[in-house]
Amino acid sequence: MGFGRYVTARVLWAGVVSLIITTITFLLVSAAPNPSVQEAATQAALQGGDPAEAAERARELRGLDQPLYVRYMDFIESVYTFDWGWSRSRSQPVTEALGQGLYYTAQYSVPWTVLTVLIGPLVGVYSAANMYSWKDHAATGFAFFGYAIPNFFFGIILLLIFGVWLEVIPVVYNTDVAVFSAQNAVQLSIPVFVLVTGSIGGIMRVSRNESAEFQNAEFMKTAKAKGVSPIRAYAYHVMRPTLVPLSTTLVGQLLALFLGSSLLVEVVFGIPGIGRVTYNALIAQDTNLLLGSTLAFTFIAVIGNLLEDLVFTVLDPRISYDDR
Amino acid sequence: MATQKPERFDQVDWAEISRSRWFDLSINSIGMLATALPLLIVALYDWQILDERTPTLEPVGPAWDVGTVDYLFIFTLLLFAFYIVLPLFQNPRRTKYYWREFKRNRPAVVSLGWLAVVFVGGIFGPFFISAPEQSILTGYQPPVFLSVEQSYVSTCVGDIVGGQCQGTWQHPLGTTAGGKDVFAGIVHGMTISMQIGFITTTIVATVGITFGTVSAYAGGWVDELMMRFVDIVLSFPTLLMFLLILYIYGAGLGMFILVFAAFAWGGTARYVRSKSLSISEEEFIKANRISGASTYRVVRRHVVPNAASSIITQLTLLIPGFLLAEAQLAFLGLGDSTIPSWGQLISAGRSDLSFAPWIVLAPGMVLFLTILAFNFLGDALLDALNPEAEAENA
Amino acid sequence: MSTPLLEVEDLTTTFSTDNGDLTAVDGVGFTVDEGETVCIVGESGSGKTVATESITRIVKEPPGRVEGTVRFKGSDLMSMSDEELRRIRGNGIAHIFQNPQEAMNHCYTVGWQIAEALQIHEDVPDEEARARAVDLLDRVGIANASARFDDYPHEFSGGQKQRVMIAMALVGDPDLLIADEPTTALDVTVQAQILKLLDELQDEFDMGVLFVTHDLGVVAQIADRIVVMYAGKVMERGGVLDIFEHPAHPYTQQLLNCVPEIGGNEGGIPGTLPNPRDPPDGCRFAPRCSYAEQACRTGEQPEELEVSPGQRVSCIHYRDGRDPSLLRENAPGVESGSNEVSSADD
Amino acid sequence: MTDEPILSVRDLKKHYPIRKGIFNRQVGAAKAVDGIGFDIAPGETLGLVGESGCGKSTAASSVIRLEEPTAGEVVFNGNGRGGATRNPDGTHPNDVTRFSDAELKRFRRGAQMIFQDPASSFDPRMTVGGAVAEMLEVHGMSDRHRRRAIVEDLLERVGLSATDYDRYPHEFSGGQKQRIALARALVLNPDLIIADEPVSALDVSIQAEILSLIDDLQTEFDLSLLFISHDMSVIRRICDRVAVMYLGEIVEVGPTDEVFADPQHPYTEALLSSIPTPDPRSTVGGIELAGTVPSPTNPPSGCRFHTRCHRVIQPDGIDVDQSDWRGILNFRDRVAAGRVDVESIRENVAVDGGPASDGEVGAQLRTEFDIGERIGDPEIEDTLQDAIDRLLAGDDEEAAELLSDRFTTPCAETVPERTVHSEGHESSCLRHQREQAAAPNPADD
Repeated sequence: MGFGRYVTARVLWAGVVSLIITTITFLLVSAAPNPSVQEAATQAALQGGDPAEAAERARELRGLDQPLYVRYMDFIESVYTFDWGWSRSRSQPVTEALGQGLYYTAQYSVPWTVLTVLIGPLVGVYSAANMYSWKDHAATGFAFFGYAIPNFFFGIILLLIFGVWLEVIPVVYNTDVAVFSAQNAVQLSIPVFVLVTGSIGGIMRVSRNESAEFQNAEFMKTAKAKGVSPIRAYAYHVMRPTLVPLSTTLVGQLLALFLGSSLLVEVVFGIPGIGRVTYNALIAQDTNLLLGSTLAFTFIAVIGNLLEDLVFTVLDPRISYDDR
Repeated sequence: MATQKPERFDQVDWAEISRSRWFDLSINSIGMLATALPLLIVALYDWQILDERTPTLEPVGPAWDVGTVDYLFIFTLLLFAFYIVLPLFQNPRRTKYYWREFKRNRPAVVSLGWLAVVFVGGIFGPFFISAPEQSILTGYQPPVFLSVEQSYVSTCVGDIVGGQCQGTWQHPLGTTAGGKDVFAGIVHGMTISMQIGFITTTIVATVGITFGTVSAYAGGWVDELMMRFVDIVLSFPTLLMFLLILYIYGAGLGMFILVFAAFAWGGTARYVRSKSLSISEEEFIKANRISGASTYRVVRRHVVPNAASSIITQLTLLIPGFLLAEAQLAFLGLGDSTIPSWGQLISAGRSDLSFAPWIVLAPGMVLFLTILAFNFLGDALLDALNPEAEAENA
Repeated sequence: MSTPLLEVEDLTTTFSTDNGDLTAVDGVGFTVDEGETVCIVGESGSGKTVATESITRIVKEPPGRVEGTVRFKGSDLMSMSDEELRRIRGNGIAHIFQNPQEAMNHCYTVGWQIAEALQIHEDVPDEEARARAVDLLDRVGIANASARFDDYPHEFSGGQKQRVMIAMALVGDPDLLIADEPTTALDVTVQAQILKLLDELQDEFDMGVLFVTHDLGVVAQIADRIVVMYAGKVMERGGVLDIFEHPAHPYTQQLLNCVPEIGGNEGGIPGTLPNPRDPPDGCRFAPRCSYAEQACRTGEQPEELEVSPGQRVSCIHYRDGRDPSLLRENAPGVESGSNEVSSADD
Repeated sequence: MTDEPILSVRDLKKHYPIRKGIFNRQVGAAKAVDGIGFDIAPGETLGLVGESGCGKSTAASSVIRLEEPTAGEVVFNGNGRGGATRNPDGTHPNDVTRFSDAELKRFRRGAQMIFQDPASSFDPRMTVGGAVAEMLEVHGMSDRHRRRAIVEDLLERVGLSATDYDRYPHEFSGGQKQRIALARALVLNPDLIIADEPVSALDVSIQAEILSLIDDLQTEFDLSLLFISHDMSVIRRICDRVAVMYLGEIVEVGPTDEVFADPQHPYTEALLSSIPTPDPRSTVGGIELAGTVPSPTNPPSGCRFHTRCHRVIQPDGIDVDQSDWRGILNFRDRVAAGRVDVESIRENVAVDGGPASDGEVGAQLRTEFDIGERIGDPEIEDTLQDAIDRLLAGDDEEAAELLSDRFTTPCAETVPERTVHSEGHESSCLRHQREQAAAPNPADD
């Protein structure tokens, strides 16, 4: 089986996973009483009408009188055609609202991801190369600090210091500045810093432990016996194999952080990104929008896992595509 | 007697040794049964017979209404006592060795000390320190040795020196806007954190280990299916799903624990499976199977103990994630508002950060330290429990 | 007398560990001449691998610490800077290892790894490096070499991997090849192939070979001279015929006796290797030696004495005026060799 | 004592299915063990020898049912099962492959196994005494003091002390662990022990110790042994009889002395000659076996050894030098597989100035395949030269066709049967089969 077929199989599988998660979402939603139906019933009761009849009408209006499987098919169809409905609270289509959120989320997520991927493995390998020295301890200490301090708590403290006391960044994110401006860079620097500190720790630990194993491997002895210089040995012989196990955790760790922290960081710093959209939808009881953002995060997670699998097979020459 | 005429293996009459016999229980299992059964009876009594409003222990005195989470917590504590703590006492030589290895990592020893404080505080604290109570008049009391401008405080418990309200030992860590004592809040938060930690860990370990070993030993189609299922579990955006459930049905601490544990065991299952497969290649497993031991016995006596060190490490590193998630939700105002968790405290002080930072900082630091301690502990356990390192060093 | 290709004197390698220092190699000395094969023989844990890796200091430093004198073609390797030493490694002295699977980086093609060995030392364009690597792969008996250049190590069988390792070692045209148990992990039939290949290549490239093994059969087939190591010390060294036909040291005698084709030592050598962290006083072998006297158990390892031309042994029983005939009785080669030895001894 | 063997293996097969694709279709099978048979008499030691990958370890685990054999019969007459007769339907009541779970558990007391790697033979988290005693526990001995007494006594008998009971595996050396492994195998008082490379991970001085311990124990407890090793010198030392395996089949079996002194199968011969003799005066010059063991997924037809055999038979009408014949066959196979790279040979030859002529390349090809410059038989020479020319002209397929049409060997077509050389000494080689068919009285041997 060639690489092409392997990729196809993985992509198909990702499709299946997304379908299953979507189905569970559908079941969760359809098993619960619909708040808008109840609302209509209450409304009718208050206005002296027949609540049961009003509820029936509301149900009919939303197609809830249809059998479950018809509703399911409709739901699936609209999910995969990106017909995600109307956001009541924002008075715009859900996809549009999410798109706008994504625009702001991307502004800090891209630099955050790039910095993490670049710095994490480097610090890890450096730390392993100087194992048990003060450099290693310093790097490890930093990693643990970043790992352990809750992002939102760290964010609040930094916001208190830099926003309230020193007043170098605005307390609430300013959406009026241009994307590529110094001002935007300044106001995003703290959230990016918070996220990078949080994510780099895990990556660094993994690359430190893995590369520690590889730097004691037999092939390092061979390299040394060939006359390879230490720097070249680390750059080629340690770094490259370290990337293989790292690739299996890298995407996962970033994703976990993304799903959890983007919400918090956006709420703390007042960034109107996709996390905040979700939060507002929850507060405003906007079912369509909440469902939409749940699906959006789900798809991001599925695609992330898919990428992780593919990157792993590309990096490790020993994996044959027949294996899975 | 045995020294006079040592029994020899070639004189054993195997026909005589009866094959059917009582399953002989270890002292640990006996202890576990002896304590868990009464607990179950009390729980059933509480659930089936007592009406909902009567606190469970009213007949005997204290007005403590034991909830589902509490029952689970006590049960997991029993498991912990009989299957982790007791074996350490039963095998002092091994324990001493572990301790020697563990001691080399000083941050981990400090971490263990801190976690012991949280553990003891979480279990016994609530019996000595009553739950923080609302008292608007004594809001914004500063912590001891600190002071706050008089204008923020309606009634200052301590002295007022130069327009500054001084902190007192009555509220060593100050109070919130609502006058709740922060220290008492932190102690009661320890209970919540311990409950989250212990119950999720037990669920994750039980499901993960069972799933992993069954998958490894079933093989073929079953294995394939089970692992694909794990894939799906792992791809689930847990926090989002919880938000959805919260939105639709509403959710308390119990639901939180259930949902997060239900989606966290995937990694453990995967790990246990791969470990079982690699261990079953080891010659001592082959030797055991040739002895006629059943698969259950091999798994119970050899596979799980050998995978235990990594499982324990992995679980230690999972707990901080749960604590963090709870704090995050509480901070967003989406947590269980009926429980005095650290996240609730942080969230309560958020708007008063500029003049009363202790409300956020104190529980925030405690949370930070606890997560840090779990990480250090996990790291040190990985080294201390590693059997390969044992073989090299001892 | 011309300078030997490699001269090792008083080589000592110490590792610092959590449980104290561990001297793996303790004052070892031997020489390798041009075009000659010298075998280091010993049981596992005798320090033979560490000794060879200390020559070019590819042991990990720290925790390792290498002391003593190592001269390669007259120049002192111990006083060289890392930079200078790297020019010797792979170029003047090449290594092959016991486990070719582990000794190659699984992330790179074999061709890449051979070319790397070349391009580190010579400024060679990629095409030429490739051509030379393919040539060598062909020479070491890899069929269809130009296509296999781009294969990864895991796509080769064990014997083929060792061939690739040999190609990698030869790419710098070394004067000395250090082969650390290169055939131990292989089947006898493949071992025979590899030994034959090494023999051919040794003539072709005019290399000295330092061969580490515990297999006395292999030693008998390939060695010109032998160094017998025990617990970090050299017990005896000499020509292959001397060692096999009149082994002088009790350890060598007992070791040979354990080989079914030679001796009738049914029970092996009683006792175990001493703890390297706390070696015994006197002769390292004394605790397991049936001829040990009180004098064997005090002081340092006995000095090396020449018992026949080129054969040196570290055993007090050969000191002046002492009659070693007692020891000779048990020597495996006693029928054919005892007379010659005692005459040479005088 | 009856003549009944304690273990009798007939036509044992173990095939590992190879599955592919999402539907796990079986696309083939690795025939790790493909129809072997042997007997072990009470108190006897049978050696099983061969290169790695020949299936000897798989054979062992199939015999003891650590793995389920694909087919065949393993009759075990130990454990007081002696004297059983076959059932009317032809099955044997003592056939291990048909044992029920309860019977299998009883069989476990009759046959035990020791393994190669002392490092992984024991659970690192269990005391060695506990590991040995666990065997007794599994079989229902619930009295822990009794278990301890038995194990302590046994530890002393394998050369350790009773106080070692409470120590952990990492506190022992490799040789000591192998002693404990012996104790564990012995503790259920079996009649048969299968030893899978028990000394190959040990130093030569410790090997001798363990081998003599095995010898002593065997005599003391009247054990039968199936001893698996790749090391011929170990086999020679401990075994009464030896079976040589190649690619899932037994090619030769016989009394150890006889097989070593007078190997009948070319593979045994080659195997014996590739052992380096510990005598510096002996000359190297054994039979070199080229290449590696073929894949068991797709073993060669006929005699499985014919692709590497130095005595491969020439068909009627061909009579050339044997080494030329081997070279021609190798050349044929490589051309057929499309693995002769004429261009790279041309380049290599061309290094010494100017493009290489076809003659030079042809000569180089012959050298590479050890084919003489001219072959005695002119007709063969012509065919070969013709094939080389075509190959050089780029007609790879035609060359392959020509070679495979003309050069065939009976070894690739006929599966050799067992030939008896003397009492108990048998081999499967077509040469002997032919010789015996030609000879009027085979019993003369």
